[in-house]
Amino acid sequence: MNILLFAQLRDYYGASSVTFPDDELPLTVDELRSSLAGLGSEEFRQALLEPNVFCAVNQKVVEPKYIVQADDEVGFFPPMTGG
Amino acid sequence: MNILLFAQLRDYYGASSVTFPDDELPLTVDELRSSLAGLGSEEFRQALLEPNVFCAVNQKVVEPKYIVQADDEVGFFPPMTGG
Amino acid sequence: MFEVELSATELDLSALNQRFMGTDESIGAVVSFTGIVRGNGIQAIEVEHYPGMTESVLSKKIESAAKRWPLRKASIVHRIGSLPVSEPIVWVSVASAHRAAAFLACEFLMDFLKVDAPFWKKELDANGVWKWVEVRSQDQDRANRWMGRYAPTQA
Amino acid sequence: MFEVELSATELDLSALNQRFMGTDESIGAVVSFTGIVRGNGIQAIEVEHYPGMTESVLSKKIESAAKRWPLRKASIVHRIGSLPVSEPIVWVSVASAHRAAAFLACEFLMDFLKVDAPFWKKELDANGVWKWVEVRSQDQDRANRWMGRYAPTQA
Repeated sequence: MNILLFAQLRDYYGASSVTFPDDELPLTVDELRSSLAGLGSEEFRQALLEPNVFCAVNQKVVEPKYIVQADDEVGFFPPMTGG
Repeated sequence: MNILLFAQLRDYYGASSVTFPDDELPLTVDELRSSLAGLGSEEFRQALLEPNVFCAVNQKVVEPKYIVQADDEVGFFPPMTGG
Repeated sequence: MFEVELSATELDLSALNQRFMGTDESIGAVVSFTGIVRGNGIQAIEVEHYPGMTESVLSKKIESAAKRWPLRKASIVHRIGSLPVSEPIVWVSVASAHRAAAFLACEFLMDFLKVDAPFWKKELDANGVWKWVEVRSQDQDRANRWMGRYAPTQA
Repeated sequence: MFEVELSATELDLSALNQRFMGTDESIGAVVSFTGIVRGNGIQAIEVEHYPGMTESVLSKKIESAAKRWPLRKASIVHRIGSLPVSEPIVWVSVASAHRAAAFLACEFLMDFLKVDAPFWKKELDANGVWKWVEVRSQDQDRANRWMGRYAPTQA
């Protein structure tokens, strides 16, 4: 699974997506986020674990307890600043 | 003095201004309105005496007790409907 | 910065918008209102005004708005004379640093323009009869909102 | 009737306005918001978005607005990519029979667009350093207003 990263998270990670092993899924968003945090730099880890980070599954923002399946589209991002 | 009339009041009176004798002034707006009401048709009288009619003196809306002088610009009109 | 205009010819919205948008780098928000003649059973409308007083009332309303909110620009352009259905009758634009002030000021100006500026509209109905438009009680209520203790001032 | 567009090139406000104004005789009020890049110490901004999700979130917000208020038309056009100071970043227009609905719906769309649509802005400051824009707490507060018991629904 490719997990999409946006804005600061992408900058800290150094790429716009992270490959995550399908066989570790399903996981809740919270569990996925914790695992993901170990895959980058310390800066990335801290930024991803900020309480205001959002997770979208299939392009909809979901709660931390939402269960992610291997065929879902998943993205993590900081607070949105449109307009 | 020429007193300006707008919208329905002008239509009922049949002209956009009424000449009013300067030597009857000063008068309050209320007194002026009563005198003016006698100068036109019954329709005009009723329309002018409607409680929602406005009087502007020197292009500012004033209260019924305001005192009108002979050199003032005076207008009477029904509720405004801009926009 | 603050402009009032009465126009006897069709409003050119593109030109008005273009003229309003400038290069003032402190402007972050522009709110524009366009009022249009609706076709609910009418063929046309005619707008009468009190020359001189109308312009002065509208200018003073812009000044009051500028005292309540930090405005950078404000413009009111109102039609006079005859208008067919679907033509713009009024255009009000307000520019500010942030959107809260621009939205409030634009609505404030429109609410007063409806009931406090000496314009009178008459409508030509489907039977070819001209009728003076009555003031809508909602319009008076909306204008009154700004005057009480709990007026929506700064958001 | 309901449109969402992301544009990688400068917004042509005249063209957008012209396209939005139509011949629907039931429309009496159009409210438009234009957001502009302010020059308070910055040289330029860059707007990133989540392709697909951004469009879908904005379309859904227009649908929610249309459930709350009787809208005839609504359009959101947002810039993506790099913008210099004084260029428009977003244009939101709403058309309705009466102005109350048009004002409320336009402000509702803007308030959610600021905090609920996946856009991220970064600014190039005077020293040539790019910085991600932090969400303003007022923006979050304004969006929250619409969700409570006392949400401003119909005026």
